[in-house]
Amino acid sequence: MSALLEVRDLTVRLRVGGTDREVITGTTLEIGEGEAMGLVGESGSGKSMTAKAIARLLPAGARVEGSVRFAGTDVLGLSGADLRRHRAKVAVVFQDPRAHINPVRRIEDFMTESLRTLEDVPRAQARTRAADALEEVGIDDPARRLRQFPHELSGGMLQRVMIATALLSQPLLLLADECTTALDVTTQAEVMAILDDLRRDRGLSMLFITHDLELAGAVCDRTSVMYAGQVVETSAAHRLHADPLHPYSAALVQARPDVTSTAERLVAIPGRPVSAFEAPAGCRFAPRCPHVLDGCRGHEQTLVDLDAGRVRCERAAALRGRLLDPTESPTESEETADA
Amino acid sequence: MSIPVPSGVQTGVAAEVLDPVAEVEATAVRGGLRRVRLGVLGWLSLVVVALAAVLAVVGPFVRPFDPDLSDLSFAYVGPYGSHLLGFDGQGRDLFSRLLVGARTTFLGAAFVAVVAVAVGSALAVTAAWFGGRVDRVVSAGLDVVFAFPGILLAVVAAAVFGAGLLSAGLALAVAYSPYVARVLRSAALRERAMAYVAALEVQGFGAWRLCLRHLLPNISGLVVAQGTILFGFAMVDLAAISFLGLGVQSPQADWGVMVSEGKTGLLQGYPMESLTAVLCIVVVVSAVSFLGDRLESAGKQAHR
Amino acid sequence: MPDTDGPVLSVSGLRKVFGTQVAVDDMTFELAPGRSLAIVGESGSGKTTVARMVVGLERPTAGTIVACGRDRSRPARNARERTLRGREVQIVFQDPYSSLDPRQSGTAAVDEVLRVHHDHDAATRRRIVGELADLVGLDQRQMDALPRALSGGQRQRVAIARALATEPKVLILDESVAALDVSIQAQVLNVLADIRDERGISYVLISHDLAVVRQLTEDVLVMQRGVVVERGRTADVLDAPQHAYTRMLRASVPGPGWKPTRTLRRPA
Amino acid sequence: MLRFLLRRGAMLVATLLVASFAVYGALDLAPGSPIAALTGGRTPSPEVLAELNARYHLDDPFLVRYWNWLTAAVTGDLGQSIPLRENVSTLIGQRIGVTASLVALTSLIIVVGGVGLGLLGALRKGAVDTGVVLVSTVSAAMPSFAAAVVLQFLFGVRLGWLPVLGTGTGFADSLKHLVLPSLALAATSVALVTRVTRTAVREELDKEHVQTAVSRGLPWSSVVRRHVLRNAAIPITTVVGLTVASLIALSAVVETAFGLNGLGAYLVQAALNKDFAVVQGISLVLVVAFVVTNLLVDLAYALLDPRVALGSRAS
Repeated sequence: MSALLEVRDLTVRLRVGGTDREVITGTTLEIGEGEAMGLVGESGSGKSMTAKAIARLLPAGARVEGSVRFAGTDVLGLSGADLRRHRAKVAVVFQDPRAHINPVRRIEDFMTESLRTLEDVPRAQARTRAADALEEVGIDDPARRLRQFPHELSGGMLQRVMIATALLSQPLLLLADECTTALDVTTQAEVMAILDDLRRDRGLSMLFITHDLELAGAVCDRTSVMYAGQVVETSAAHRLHADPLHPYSAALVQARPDVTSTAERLVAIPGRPVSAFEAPAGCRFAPRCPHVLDGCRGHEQTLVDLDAGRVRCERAAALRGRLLDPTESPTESEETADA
Repeated sequence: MSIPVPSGVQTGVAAEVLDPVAEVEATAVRGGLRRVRLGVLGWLSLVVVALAAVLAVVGPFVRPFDPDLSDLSFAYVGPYGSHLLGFDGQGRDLFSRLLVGARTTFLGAAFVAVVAVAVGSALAVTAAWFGGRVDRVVSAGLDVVFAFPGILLAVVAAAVFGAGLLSAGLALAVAYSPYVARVLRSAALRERAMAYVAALEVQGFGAWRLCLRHLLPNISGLVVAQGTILFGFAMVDLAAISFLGLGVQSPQADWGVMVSEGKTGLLQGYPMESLTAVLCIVVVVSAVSFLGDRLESAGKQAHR
Repeated sequence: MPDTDGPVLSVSGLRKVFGTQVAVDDMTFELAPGRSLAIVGESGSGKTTVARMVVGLERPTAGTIVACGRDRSRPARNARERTLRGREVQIVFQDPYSSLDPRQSGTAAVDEVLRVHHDHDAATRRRIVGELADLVGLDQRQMDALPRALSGGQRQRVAIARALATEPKVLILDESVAALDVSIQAQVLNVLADIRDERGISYVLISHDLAVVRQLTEDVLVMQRGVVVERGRTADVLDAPQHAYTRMLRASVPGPGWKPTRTLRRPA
Repeated sequence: MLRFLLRRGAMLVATLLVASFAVYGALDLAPGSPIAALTGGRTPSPEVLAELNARYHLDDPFLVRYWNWLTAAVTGDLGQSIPLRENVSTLIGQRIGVTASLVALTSLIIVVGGVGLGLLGALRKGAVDTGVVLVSTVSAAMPSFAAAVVLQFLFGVRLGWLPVLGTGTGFADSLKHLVLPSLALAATSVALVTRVTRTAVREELDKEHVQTAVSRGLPWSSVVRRHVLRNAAIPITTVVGLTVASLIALSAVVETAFGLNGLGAYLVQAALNKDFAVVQGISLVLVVAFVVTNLLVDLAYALLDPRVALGSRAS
């Protein structure tokens, strides 16, 4: 598998109220052709900003370091028509379809806009392709839907429109940013299935951003976990749940209640998730980590290979296999005061 | 009537709010008035308004000459000795008249703004709190009053009650109320829909306590902003009405009256009276509206 | 006072119609002291409307709601009745960002509730505020901070403390942990479990999240389009769902070995 | 859409009914008898008094007089001006043209100037934008009567380019006489429209659906045209409409300042002379114009925003 997307040491700072806030620090990840990569983290981890940087959609005034290479081109250096061509090859499915689709234009306009503008497809042909795409994502009576406005469709329906539209332009990479978070569970299962099917049919690569470790595990080949603007672990998706490498990944697995059994007590992580600019020196997870040693706080952790995965923790090798062991889990420490 | 909000939608909104960058920005403006950044222009505006306010109170006591003392032999004479701006068409000291004229202009506008904001916010909070039929009745009433532009209402009031500052002021206060009420009603509705209000209702808090101690204070930023904006409008409209001869009556010194009285001279090439009065109005009104804009955008952001 | 052995909350034949839409139809359930009941369903199922009717934010079209032996199907007639009801049932909402008055610290919010409900002197109120802060796991500094200085989880703890200030017998949790990050959600769920152990309070958990339901409740009602389609012990219903809709809900929850399927269709 | 029109139409009629009642009632209750104006203050003989009361229907009960006035008004008869002994409708007819052309010319200035400047400021950041903000700030602080005085002094007295008083004869001359009044009337409004346009376009640029359009690789010009401008047109149209509506009453000030023979200036004169029939008549005309303009704004809003048809008016 050759890498379609390579992100190296990506650092992003945003200007907020006159000061630079670091939101991503040295993120590194790559996605192969046809591969689905999950990007999991809590709020403030920088996972959405990573997607925005890849699609070059960062807000004005953002400062970016590092490199993003997509299909052999340097994305960060693109401008003008080249940048537009890059964006057309990277389709984004956002979390809130209602905000992300122009409310005053018909579904047909939304779906066919890029076909007609960028590829000069005639109107009738574009409409037929849009209708076919709607059928593929399981929407009945596409002709009627095309004439409707976004406010006439439900959230789940709109998200399927979004997916159908994303696939119409035949992209190489799909960026799905919390694309089922606002949906009901049954709708989520259906939309996920559609996304997964269509992606596999087309051999499309995907970066799947979510806060739900189990959802990522179900549809992705590999998963990266982000904390405070850094990737702390990348592992095979199915393994992350049963055999995590980083104490934070393990803590995420354990903190989540299980639908099949009732825990005596959940293993909560003390404190709250922080953003890159609030993070302490040294290991960023150290203040919340049950396995922390004094040495962890001394210096920045680096991402190293371990057991076919990658992990940003100097104790990872020592903790191998013990992270989920209940006898090893330290008792829940008092929640530390937030900064 | 409230419609149950689908929980899925709320999750989306909440997740967005949880975004730390958004949170940082939100905390920077929440709290409204205390955190308004004024900047150089803002401070300058504040100084201008404060100066005008002080003049409105002490103007008549610090004026160098009697503003009503007329000596026709000095008509249109320019700056002369201690008469800094010279004389108007009736030979009265222009500078003294400007100082004294601040009173009606400023206090009249303050009266209009206070009355309109008081009436408007009371209506807005009432409509938002009770909703349903009360809201519809209040809104329909406001729509009718809205059909009368301020100036028209003032003209009618002058015809009915006679020309004067009081009837003009009352007319403007009535005409402005629907504008305040509309803006504040939507703010109050948003606040009414906040979960904390529902939580306090469940606690058994009464409507008075909730409105006066929770709802109103939380939209106070917008109330003050609306008051400031209306104050600026009222200064302009009152001066315009006086200019038409339906407000403050000549020979009383008032900026609007002075613009009107000075017009004869202006057309003959003696623009001092009209232009100085215009300058006073323009400077104070710009300062007020600048402050109003700042307060409003701060209040709106605090309200996201 | 009403007897202590009977249900703390009993709802029967509850119905709510918005315009032409039936949001809740013929809902009946009882809640024993110290028990926890979950009402699960997706958006539009009517579960939140049930919660709002129970706490008195929405007036039922038909049916009765009795809490602690007192009927609350109709709006309170006077201030006394309103405050009495406030001591029976309280609610914690989903969004930790809008559920606190932005101008009030946690201490001030709890203190105000205490002043409305009791004639305690300042020292007693301070003591109670301190006890509640301990119960929900907040320190003095956090309690004295304005909501904007607190994180989502901390705000939700303040909201819980404020709800507990009236010493209610029933606490409605309307998606109260849904908007929280996973690590924070676990903290708040643990706090809720501790409170129940300590105070013997009953919970009604309104949720779409079956894992959270499993963790916190003993009994469950499954709602679909305003109607209860299945009820029973939480473990039984989740392990062996009977109704087709419940099975579909259960099958939609991601977990180890789970694959999303397109064959899921809503039963007509 | 039809239901929307019917509902708005019903609201319009109701508003006008209440407004007309208020106008008529307020002036009817005013102290001072119109007879005094007729007789010049002398006490008339009882026969003359009875004859005047009968001719002007002054003895009928209030509601009867209101009803008569209203039904006549619907047919275009607004009664008699007692001091001028002339038909109010005729008097209004002679003057409405001046006011209408003044408002029309001003509206043109507002739309072209305000929307143009606003777009310029929103889309060209930096020096151009700063210039736009500066121009709009200065003109926002110019109330129409102040602008009138300044323009009269500059272009009339100092430069002598344009006439400063009167209505003029013939098309070209009339237009020339309207230039300064329109500019004076437009000053504040241009600033308002500029600012709203600039803000609306800026806000739309920040919308998520615009981000979607950008993310699809569409050319910037097409993103701006099809998404930003199309959506910003909704608030811009609304504010332009409301601004034009507000000009109708404001024209009184400018007409007085420039000695134009229009409705507004005449209304002011009538109010000062206690010529109530004229005040009632012109007020009614102005209120109708104002309310109808507002209705048109609402219709435009509904046409531009597909969400309105469902009744959910997005703010």
